[in-house]
Amino acid sequence: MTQSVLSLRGIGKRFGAVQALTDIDFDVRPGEVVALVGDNGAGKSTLVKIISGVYGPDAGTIEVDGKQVEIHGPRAAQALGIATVFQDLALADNLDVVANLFLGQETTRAGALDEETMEARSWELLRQLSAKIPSVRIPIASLSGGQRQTVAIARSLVGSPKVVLLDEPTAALGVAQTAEVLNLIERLRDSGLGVVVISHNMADVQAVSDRIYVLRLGRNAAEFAIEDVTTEQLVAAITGASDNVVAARRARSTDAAAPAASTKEETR
Amino acid sequence: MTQSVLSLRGIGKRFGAVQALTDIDFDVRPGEVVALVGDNGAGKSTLVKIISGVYGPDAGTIEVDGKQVEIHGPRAAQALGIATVFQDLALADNLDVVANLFLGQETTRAGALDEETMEARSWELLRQLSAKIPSVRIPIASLSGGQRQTVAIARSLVGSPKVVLLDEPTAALGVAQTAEVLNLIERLRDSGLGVVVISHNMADVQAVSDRIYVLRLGRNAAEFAIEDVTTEQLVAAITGASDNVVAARRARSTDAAAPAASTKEETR
Amino acid sequence: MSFADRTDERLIDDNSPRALWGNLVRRLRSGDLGMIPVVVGLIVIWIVFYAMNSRFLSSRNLVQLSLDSATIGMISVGIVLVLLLGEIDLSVGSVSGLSGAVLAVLLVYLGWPLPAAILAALCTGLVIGMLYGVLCTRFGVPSFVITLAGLLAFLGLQLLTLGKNGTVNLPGESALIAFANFTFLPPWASYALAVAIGAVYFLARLRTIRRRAAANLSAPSVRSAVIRAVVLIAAVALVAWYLNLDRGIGAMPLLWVGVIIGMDFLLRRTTWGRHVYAVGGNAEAARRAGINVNRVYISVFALCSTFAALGGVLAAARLQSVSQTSGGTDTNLMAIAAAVIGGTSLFGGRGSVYSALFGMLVLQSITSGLNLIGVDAFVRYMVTGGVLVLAVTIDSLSRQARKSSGSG
Amino acid sequence: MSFADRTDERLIDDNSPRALWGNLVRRLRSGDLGMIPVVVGLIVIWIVFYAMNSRFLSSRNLVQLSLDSATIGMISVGIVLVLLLGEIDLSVGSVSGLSGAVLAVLLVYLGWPLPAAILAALCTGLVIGMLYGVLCTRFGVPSFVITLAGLLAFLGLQLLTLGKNGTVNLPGESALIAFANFTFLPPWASYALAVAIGAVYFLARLRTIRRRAAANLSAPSVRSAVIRAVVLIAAVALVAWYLNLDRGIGAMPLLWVGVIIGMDFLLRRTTWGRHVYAVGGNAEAARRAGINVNRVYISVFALCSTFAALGGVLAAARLQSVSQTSGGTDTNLMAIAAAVIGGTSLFGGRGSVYSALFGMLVLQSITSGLNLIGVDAFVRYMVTGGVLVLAVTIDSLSRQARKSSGSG
Amino acid sequence: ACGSNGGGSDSGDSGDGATIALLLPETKTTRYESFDKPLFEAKVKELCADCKVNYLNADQDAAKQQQQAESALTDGASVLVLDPVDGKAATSIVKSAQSSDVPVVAYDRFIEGADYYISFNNERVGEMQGEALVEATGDKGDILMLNGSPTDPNAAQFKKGAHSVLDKSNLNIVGEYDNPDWSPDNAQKFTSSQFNKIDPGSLAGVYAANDGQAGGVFAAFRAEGGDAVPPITGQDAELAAIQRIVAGQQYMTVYKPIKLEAEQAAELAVNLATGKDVSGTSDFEGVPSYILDPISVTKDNVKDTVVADGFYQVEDICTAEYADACAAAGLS
Ligand SMILES: Nc1ncnc2c1ncn2[C@@H]1O[C@H](COP(=O)(O)OP(=O)(O)OP(=O)(O)O)[C@@H](O)[C@H]1O
Ligand SMILES: Nc1ncnc2c1ncn2[C@@H]1O[C@H](COP(=O)(O)OP(=O)(O)OP(=O)(O)O)[C@@H](O)[C@H]1O
Ligand SMILES: [Mg+2]
Ligand SMILES: [Mg+2]
Repeated sequence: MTQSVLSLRGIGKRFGAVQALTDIDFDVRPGEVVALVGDNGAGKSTLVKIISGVYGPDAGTIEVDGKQVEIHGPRAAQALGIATVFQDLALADNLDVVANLFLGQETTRAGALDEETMEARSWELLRQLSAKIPSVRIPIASLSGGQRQTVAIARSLVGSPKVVLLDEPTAALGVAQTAEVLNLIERLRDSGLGVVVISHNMADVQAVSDRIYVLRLGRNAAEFAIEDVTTEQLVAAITGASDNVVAARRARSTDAAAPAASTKEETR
Repeated sequence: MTQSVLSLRGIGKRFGAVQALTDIDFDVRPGEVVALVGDNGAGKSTLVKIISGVYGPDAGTIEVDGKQVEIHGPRAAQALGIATVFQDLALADNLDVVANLFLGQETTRAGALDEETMEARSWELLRQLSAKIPSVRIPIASLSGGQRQTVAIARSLVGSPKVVLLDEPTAALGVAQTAEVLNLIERLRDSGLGVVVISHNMADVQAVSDRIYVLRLGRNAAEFAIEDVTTEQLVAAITGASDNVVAARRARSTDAAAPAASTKEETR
Repeated sequence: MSFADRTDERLIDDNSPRALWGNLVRRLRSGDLGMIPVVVGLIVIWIVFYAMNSRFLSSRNLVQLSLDSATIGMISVGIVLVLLLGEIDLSVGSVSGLSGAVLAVLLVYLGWPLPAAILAALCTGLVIGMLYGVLCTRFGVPSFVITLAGLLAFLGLQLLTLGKNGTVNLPGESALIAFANFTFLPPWASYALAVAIGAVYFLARLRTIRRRAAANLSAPSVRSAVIRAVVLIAAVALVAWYLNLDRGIGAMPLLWVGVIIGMDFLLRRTTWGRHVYAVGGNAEAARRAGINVNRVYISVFALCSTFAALGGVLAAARLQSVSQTSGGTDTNLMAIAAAVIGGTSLFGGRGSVYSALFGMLVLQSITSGLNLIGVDAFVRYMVTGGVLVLAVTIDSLSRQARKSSGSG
Repeated sequence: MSFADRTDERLIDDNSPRALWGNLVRRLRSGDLGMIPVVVGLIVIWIVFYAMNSRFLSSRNLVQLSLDSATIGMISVGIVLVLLLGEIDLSVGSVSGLSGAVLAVLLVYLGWPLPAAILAALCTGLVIGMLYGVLCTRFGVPSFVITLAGLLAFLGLQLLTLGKNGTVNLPGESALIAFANFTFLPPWASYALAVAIGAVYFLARLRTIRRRAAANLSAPSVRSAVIRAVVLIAAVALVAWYLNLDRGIGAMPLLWVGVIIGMDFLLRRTTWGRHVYAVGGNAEAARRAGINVNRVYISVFALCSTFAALGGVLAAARLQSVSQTSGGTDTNLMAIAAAVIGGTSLFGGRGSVYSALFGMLVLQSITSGLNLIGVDAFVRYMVTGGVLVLAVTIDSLSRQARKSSGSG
Repeated sequence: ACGSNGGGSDSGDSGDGATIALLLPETKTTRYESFDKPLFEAKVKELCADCKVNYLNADQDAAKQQQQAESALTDGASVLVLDPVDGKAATSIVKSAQSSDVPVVAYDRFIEGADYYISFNNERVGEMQGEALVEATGDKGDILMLNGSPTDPNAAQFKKGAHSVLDKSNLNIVGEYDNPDWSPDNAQKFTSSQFNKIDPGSLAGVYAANDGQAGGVFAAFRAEGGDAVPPITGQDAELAAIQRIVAGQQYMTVYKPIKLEAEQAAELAVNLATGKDVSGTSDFEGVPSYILDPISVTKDNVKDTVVADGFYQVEDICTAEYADACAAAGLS
């Protein structure tokens, strides 16, 4: 078994009166896609923000490539090779698509911004993700939700990271774009990066990940290898009960609409 | 066939150099769930914003209950019985959950805000949606993505609308919360409201809707009754081609992982 | 744990008395303290000046401080409102000067009765504020520019109103002057006031506790309400006692603090106040929620200018005259600075009217302390600047702690 | 339609000459006009004053206007930078006064050579700005408060520096005074300048066109570049010709406009400028993108104070003396107002340094026009306020049109 | 209820001498901080070694001055020497002080009801400026008039005094300007803008209410390139103005022998504080007064006035820049 590229031990985080994370352990190995699932407010995004240096943890240690590190801010995380797509996207609304894509990693020529190269490269990146963006010279504020998300994902491809953290990358994406992002994740894995994906879509999670961590109410609730878990087991681990509302809906709908079932799989 | 509660004809909207919507027709009847699907940037949210008075249309007419109306702003839309959950949520970050839930429709007692009643009712609404929100007295800014979305959806239940527009209501929601929202949509339909749902999740769309409109690049691309459409047809209508990336992925994965298929259906 | 709002297992239950202390320490460390840092800054300033001149904390000087703070402090209340919307009003100085001029001219030259003259002065402010609100909402002119224009235009109008003779002295025996300078609560009334405040506080809290319990929500204990009410009464009574050693609690400061308490109630406990915060936090969200944003704007600007006019009337009363300099010099800057120093954000949606109270006290304490010490102008400027930075740094450091602990 | 950026079928292709006109009309109607509304406001003001006194548009008065605008206009350039971050600097007046005082004292009392004295004056500004930046980023004190404190502290320092004699006259034959008052471009140089500007513009544009074509991106036609360059040359030459009827293009206004063009380049075409806009638009996003936000803050505050210091040096040169009033009165307000009137947002991330140019010209035109007409003080104040509102309303109405058409 | 409790009267704690409060109006002209205050303090020290002077400056803000007066009373001042921002409004300060049995000396500007008054007459200053201008121009031609701030009550008095002379003369005022905050900058801009209407060479003279503005006016003339300037008036005898006068760049300034005024005030204040008798006053509008005469300073009498009084040293005036002019004017 290869060494973890990222490894967390005993991470804890408190916000005011809420203990958001308690004693979290988490490992990512190179060439592996790790899914992080859990109910709303389980603490997934908080964990991602701790890894990417947005928050400092209250407790616990972080190791990158086996060396213990302190991540003092997003710059430090980037220097360690951690690229992140945040759930709230973190784009500058007043800048255009090109400026956002290359923010902090601008291409220059003789000291001045090389707009042409950046624009041409933007179109390439966006086309890779099947983005339907009419112009890259309009401010991000005027893009649709999915377009913004595509830009945020494309951002993470601009540098050369070791670990990519994707916090609900496909939430606002259309069917084609989702499929492209799943393809992208597989490409990243194949090129030896560690990938962490957060998603509420069990089909997507099961389609791309190698290992799944489940968080519940800020604690490690379960860890599964992809081979030996079913959707039911996952949902039960997330909600903390096997007789949950999802199971109830499924029971009802399979009664009613059994024939269509097999065609819907993996299309979100 | 009952009269449409909401009916659009020939709607067009231009933003700068982009023709976002061209000649859109759209109808919703009472007691009906209409799904609006389309690729990213197809113009779905723009259409919703036109109906809810956020933007004025450049062309076309809107009828509510058979009477032609001009919707001059969100207040006017609300007065016409149109409640909306926006994709960008539109919550006031500095206010707490209770304040956001009742914004514009506060409960008062002798002129002063009746905080206790509002708070108790908030817990009720949130529990209905299986929200995992630790406290309703913290500012919205400190909630997780899914928690915020749940609050936005709960907002639309305060009040008594005729039509409810839900713009990607389940994008950030966990599996249990998604199931609750689908249940909610069914309850709204059963009580005779017109419901418009936008979603990129074909499984969800097919599970709850009666009719499906497909937008492509700002135009009406297709309209289906739920009975006579398959996922493949929908995806083809959205992407504009039947040999799309989604179909390609599916082909690959069914080759590889055929056995697990039937268990994943309808869990996102 | 049967309360509706206490079901989440991640919530740290902090109702035990021991936890209360731990909670306070945690809040101190995380900076989640509301007004406390400003108050600490104020106390530090007081101690320093006391060390340099013990008369600084004499009853007489504190009474003086309360009288001096009330005029611009009243203007600052309006500024807080405007800042809550994320707007600004640069013209409060001119508006206060103009309303003072209107008052003086009506009273002295035209012989109007006092109440009518005061009303006219306040209406001047009201009309100006509504004009701002309309310009701001209908034409979308940024408030910075309209009120800058107002600053100039109403200064012109003030000069015009005062006419060639300039300074107008108000009649010395006027009730207004007596109100601003010589009217103080008699000692018994001040203690009665303390008890009344405590009682109102207790009853309001008791009612909340009852109603929360009825709605199956967690509620603080009645005991804690009793303790808080008693502490409140004691604090107010102590202040009253100390001020009573000199002239006592002045009518004008009392009006000021009363207005602040009243505005705080309006902002926190009424629909209008809720809407002000909502518009300031996210105007588009407020609009989509069906709030009449224009009405909120107009009402806030109208209130702000009216408070400016009221401040102008009080300033005229206190100075017993109105001149071309009334409302000039630093009035604008002081009024805005008080609100900001007190912790109200310039970007809207965050703050409280109490910032006008504490911010003004900070500014006025510095001025008063330096007056007592008596230094050269350049030293005075430099020290004022330095003390200001220090006082606000305490606040900012605690805010920063809050931010890095993720709760802001 | 083989260009990478022209593949979306919803894009309305507007390269045909006929569409260009339609496009302009649409832009006019939708208000997507950048600086045009301010310029229109300026033209309206000019026409009105011209109607009242035809000397207003005489070469002589325009030369005067250019000289009068340059000093505070230079300060306003720095203000634009700070506003782009969403911060403010209230102390530019004091800083300019202080740097003027440093200059004068070093030059006159201590007999330093001119370049050394100027350098020391600018360094004063630089150090102050870095101090602000550090306080702002390390302690998180709001810039409104630090710079308010600076306003006072550096005024104190200015008084201290000038010492007991107050006003210092600069040596009359100093090169600095000559630069600010008597140095004008000779006619041939002004026309050469026009051609040079046009040529640089054309070459830059040509290079962009070539590079875009090489990157398979749509590019404007070379013809359009030629037309624009010719129009530019003609416009600059026309201005030069008209000003040459009097003294010509002054060195100081030229420096000012040069600085503006240079800063505009830095802001739009360098990494640093990009980061300034990013931090102003969304500081948290910028931080998460790995931008060193603190460094951006410090550099911007340092630049702002340095421009303030430069403005102070120019003001001293123009007035040929420095006194306690230097940098006082309305300097702060004028500098900030110019930026805001020119269209830079107070909330960060939106605006351009050209707003300092046009905003200052608007303000200075009003002052100059009223000086020519010669009116009573109160009329002056009222008219200034009124004209200001009018000028900005034109801008705001067009912005509003843009908003309601959904493109803002 | 006001005077009844003894906040002010617990001042005389044993041993300490009396406190004298000196309240001055502003910091933008040098005279207050550079001359009035130090001269006053020195004289007090000389007359009464334990007396303490509490110096306060109101930055041109009447409300602030009122607060400062109250602070001074709190601090136990036994005399207020008050140079009011607004003489008319200051009556309320006088009343407040008198109700605490603290006498008020109106310093430099008149206050109705004050116990004593020491001053140069403001209107007289304006008159002297006007008279000098009439004389220098030979009573004919066009002049500009730059008054003080429209928001400064004292500026109105200078303006009134000047008009009383100029309106009767044959001079023709072609442009008049009330300068906000007395700013030299604005003075320069206004003057330059007038050159659109009037050739700078054809102006007979300029009335500038104070030296700061005179400096701005001069800068405007010099920016026109010509070294010839018409007569410009001034006030305050600032060092920069004296230098300009020596160099022929300004015609006159009004010098108030501040030393006399400040020392007289110090003596009076010490007498009042220590309960000694006061004598030698004349009556001015019912107030016992010491009225001093301002002096018009031109190139001819620089030596006999500001230099002779020790107001400025010759070295101060005759910096390298002005050495030649000084020599020509007989200053060395
Ligand atoms: N800045 C903050 N201040 C206070 N509480 C916070 C803050 N950020 C997160 N929380 C709380 O921490 C908990 C975990 O939030 P987090 O965003 O990590 O959830 P999540 O697992 O990403 O949920 P989702 O699936 O909805 O995105 C939530 O209860 C949230 O209210
Ligand atoms: N305010 C605006 N200004 C300019 N263009 C806009 C604006 N709003 C939307 N658009 C453009 O209109 C098109 C449609 O956007 P819309 O938000 O309606 O898409 P959508 O169908 O909701 O997409 P998604 O699935 O990603 O939410 C997009 O190309 C977008 O760039
Ligand atoms: Mg999350
Ligand atoms: Mg959308």
